[in-house]
Amino acid sequence: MSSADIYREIILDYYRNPRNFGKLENPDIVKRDSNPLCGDELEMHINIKDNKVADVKYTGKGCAISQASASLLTEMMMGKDFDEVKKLSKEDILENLGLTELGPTRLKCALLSLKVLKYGIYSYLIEKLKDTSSADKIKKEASGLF
Amino acid sequence: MSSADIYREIILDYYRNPRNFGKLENPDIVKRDSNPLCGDELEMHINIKDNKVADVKYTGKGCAISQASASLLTEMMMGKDFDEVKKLSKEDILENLGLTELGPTRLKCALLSLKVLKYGIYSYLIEKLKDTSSADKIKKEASGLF
Amino acid sequence: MQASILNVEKIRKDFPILQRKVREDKPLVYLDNASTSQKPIQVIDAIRNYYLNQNSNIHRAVYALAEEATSSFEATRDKVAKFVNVKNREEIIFTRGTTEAINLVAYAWGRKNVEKDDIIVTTEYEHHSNIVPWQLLTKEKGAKLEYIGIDDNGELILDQLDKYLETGRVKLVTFSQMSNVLGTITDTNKIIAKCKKAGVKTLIDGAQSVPHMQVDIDNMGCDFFTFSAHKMLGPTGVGILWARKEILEEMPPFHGGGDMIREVHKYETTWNDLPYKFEAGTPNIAGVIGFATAIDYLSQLGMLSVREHESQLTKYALEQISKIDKMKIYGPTDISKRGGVISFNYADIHPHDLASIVDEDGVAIRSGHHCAQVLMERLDVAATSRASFYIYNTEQEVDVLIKALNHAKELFKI
Amino acid sequence: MQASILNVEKIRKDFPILQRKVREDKPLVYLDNASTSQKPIQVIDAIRNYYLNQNSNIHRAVYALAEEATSSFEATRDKVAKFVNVKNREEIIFTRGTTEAINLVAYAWGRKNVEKDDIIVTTEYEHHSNIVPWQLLTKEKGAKLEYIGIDDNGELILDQLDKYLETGRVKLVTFSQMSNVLGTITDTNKIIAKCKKAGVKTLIDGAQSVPHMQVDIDNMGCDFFTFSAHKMLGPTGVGILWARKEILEEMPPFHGGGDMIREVHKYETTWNDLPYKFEAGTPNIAGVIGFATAIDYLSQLGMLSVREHESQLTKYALEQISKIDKMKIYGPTDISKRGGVISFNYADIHPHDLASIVDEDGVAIRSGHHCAQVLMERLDVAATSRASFYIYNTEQEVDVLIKALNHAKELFKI
Ligand SMILES: Cc1ncc(COP(=O)(O)O)c(C=O)c1O
Ligand SMILES: Cc1ncc(COP(=O)(O)O)c(C=O)c1O
Repeated sequence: MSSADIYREIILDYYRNPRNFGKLENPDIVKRDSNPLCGDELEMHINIKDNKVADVKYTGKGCAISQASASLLTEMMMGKDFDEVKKLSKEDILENLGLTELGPTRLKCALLSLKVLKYGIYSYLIEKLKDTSSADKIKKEASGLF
Repeated sequence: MSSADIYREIILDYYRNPRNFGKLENPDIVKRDSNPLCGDELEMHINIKDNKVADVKYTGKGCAISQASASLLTEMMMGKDFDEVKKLSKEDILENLGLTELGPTRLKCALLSLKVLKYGIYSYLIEKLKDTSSADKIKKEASGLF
Repeated sequence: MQASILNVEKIRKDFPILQRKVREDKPLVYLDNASTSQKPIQVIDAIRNYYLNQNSNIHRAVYALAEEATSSFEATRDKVAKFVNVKNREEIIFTRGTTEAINLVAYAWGRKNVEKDDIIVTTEYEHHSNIVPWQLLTKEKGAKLEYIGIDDNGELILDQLDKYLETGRVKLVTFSQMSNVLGTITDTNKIIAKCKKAGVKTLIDGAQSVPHMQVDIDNMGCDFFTFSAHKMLGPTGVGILWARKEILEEMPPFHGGGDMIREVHKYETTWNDLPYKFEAGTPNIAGVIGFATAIDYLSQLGMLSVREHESQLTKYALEQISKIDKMKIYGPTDISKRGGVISFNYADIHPHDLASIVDEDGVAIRSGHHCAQVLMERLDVAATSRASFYIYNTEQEVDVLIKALNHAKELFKI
Repeated sequence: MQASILNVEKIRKDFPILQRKVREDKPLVYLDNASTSQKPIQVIDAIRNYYLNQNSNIHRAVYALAEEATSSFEATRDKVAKFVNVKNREEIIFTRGTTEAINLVAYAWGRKNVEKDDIIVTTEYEHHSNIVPWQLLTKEKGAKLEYIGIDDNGELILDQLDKYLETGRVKLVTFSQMSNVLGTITDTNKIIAKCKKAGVKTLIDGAQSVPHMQVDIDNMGCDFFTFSAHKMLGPTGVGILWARKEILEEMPPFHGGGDMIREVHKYETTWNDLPYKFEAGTPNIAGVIGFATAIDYLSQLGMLSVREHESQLTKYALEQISKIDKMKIYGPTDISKRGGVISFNYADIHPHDLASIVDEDGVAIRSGHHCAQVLMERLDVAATSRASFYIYNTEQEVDVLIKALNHAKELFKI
């Protein structure tokens, strides 16, 4: 897709006015990752209460696509129950950002936040919930994102 | 040159009936070397008396060209005074073997014995005669052979 | 003369060099395939096409060329994985060749895992690249290098392996799946089974096997596997290291530099995911991309057919060569136990002389120690001559070799 | 618009890829030369010609092809030596690239010579390949890695070097002759003089300098020098390590395998002469042979003219880019102190977005950390955009870049 299609209001708005930017004080989930190809960085903080996402924040630096996607993802998660969050997919994000047919390199920008989220859930399942079976599924999904 | 030209009586004779094959008991000069490309090996023993080559022997394994050249070189040296031996050249050997325009690989076979001789003289000059100036010249010559 | 299972006439048209004349007017008879194979025009064109249309560095940039080059490069990884039956593409690491692949294991895995008095077991018929790295490592660590010997048929004496394994100190058993001198095909399954039982890791040097027979790494059960593109129709400067993901993840990196890092800070650095962790610096991009086409070419022929063609040709060559008086042939006589490599010595003619003489008839054979001096010592010879075959060789070419050997006979008055 | 000292129009005809259209219908404007250069048809044909006519393994066999391939391969060594003014051809070692060359030094020289509490000094503007190998080495040895900082003009603060040298514990000072991000040309002579006085060895990363300016290694007085073929019109997968003979002779080998040995026995092995001692295994023969043609091409143009052309173009580009509002340009402003590399950041547009946007106009620039994350930290940016020039670039192409930057301005509503 052309730049004119990619850099529409929605991406620029999320890039310049990031929602949920920052850190949580006592997060249940903290996950950080970076894209080795370009150096984009992202750290996500999540609080889970009553099996729901009670709060979520992120910090990071990177291109408009990666930051907008992180920002939007936090919005999409907020208040969702844990099972719904587990199911958030690549397609959900891309659709909400209005992105189709990104080249492979830019696709990685768009999916870094989802990768961080999936690995965050994975750690949470393993460490807090001692749930290895569905954790493995999530891990596989996460590693398939890049 | 063609094989028919290379493998004439002279080379085959020296190959099958090597002169001065063997070792000396208390040699003044002992030098060993091998051709890393093909594995040919050569060890040369020399006795110097009154500034002349009193005796010389060699052992080794390798192709007809390398062995014939070693064998012939020992004959060429025998009885020569030390300065004459120092001056023995690539051209002397090739001419005596009747070899012209060898390819670069086979040339190394033909010159292994001369290389061993030169390094042998070099060590002798340095260790026994403490003569570094003409030793350096010989060393340079030797390293230029391969 | 038997018809080959391959359409050799058609294949030969893809290899322009086979039309070449050498030594003025002799058609080239190329019988040094164990050293390096010739390349079909498809591979040559793939390299050219990369430089003409796609040339760019990979992995990092976002512009059009870089995306194209990256996807061609990574597509090769998938093809390689499929060709040798590896499920996890990230286990395929590009190196310069088998030699670098083995050294990578010796440095990155070996220095971490091998300790004083440990044992590494290799064999008497290894190529130098599967001996010297282990000499260097065992020397550094105060460990020991041991050899599985060979019998007079050129096969490994596997009882010796049992003896080493019993010590409980063996860390790695490393061996080639096919000897580059004797052609012996190693009983890989048996060795791996023994090592697995003993909890010992195995490295297979597939430099001679992958080009010539079907190889199924995932089902083999080894831990490391290496091979070179240039021996299987591919470009020079490309090789493969395969290792299990769990092992690669535990291994420290080898070369430091671009592409292998996740984040570099002044005093500490984190590593990229597999396989990139082991691929520092700009790789041989053109070579890797050309290699994909070589794999396509072999896949189209089918590796079973390649093996069948070579077996047939080797059988014919063995028959013809052994008819010559005063000829000594090395390696297994059973054709099912050997690949298309024949080493021999003819009377008292030194292999170099023999190779020079047959070269005059346009025949390219190898002479020397074939980077296997330990084997030469075992065979008690200074050198051998070696003819080795590939998909484009014919029985007629074997006949040219035989004729050339006859010239040698005359010149040396045998 | 000034006429270039080079006949750029003629040169462009030698680079078929420059005729290519990208993103459907945009002529390619290739401005990522610091990453890798394009290749002239002469180089592409040299590689092709090798595979079509000479393909064979080198150094070992006696037949015709092998002799031809060996002599082409070794002729490249002579050409490389002459191009960077090295008298002793055996000091030229072929590697895969700069990264491998530096790692070779870190492993073979470093592990022998660097001890606990020793210091290795690098700089804040190094490429990862001149940082990570030293992190690995110093960590293994309990030694320290120190950095020469840069000032706000993007030049090294050499006083810091004095401070390190005073400790008496510095074993090596390693730095690039030209920064791949800032374009800064290092004051090589001054650093070497300081190090020589202190009896400290120096390694120069010439990956960015050798392609773009005249380099005279013998007269420079450094101890190690490295560069890559692919950044100077040559093939991928070929690099050079140069080091003084005395140092190479003292160094243990790096990779073990074929070609680097003199005699292999079961438990001990002796090494081949230089340079082969450091060239184990089948090298990238086609790549090395193609590199000779790249050197011929550059030699014909003359490196002084290459530098002059790039300086002129860089001056023009700096002028044009700095006219844009909210543009931040990094590196020295004095054109005599910089090569043809311009890094910049435009308003709040992230470099990746910028590179994507200009790509739509066919312009290939690099964005990201350029394998120089330590420098990014120092500049306090996540990334930069980078345009870098070579012999075939023109002022018209700079104009296309400027126009594309204007599209970005519109899209991001700057
Ligand atoms: C059995 C074997 N192992 C290793 C090698 C080394 O391969 P390369 O030179 O491609 O690194 C060879 C080929 O020369 C070989 O035949
Ligand atoms: C200054 C510098 N050093 C080292 C390198 C690494 O070179 P290569 O990737 O060819 O090994 C590069 C290029 O990427 C560079 O610009």
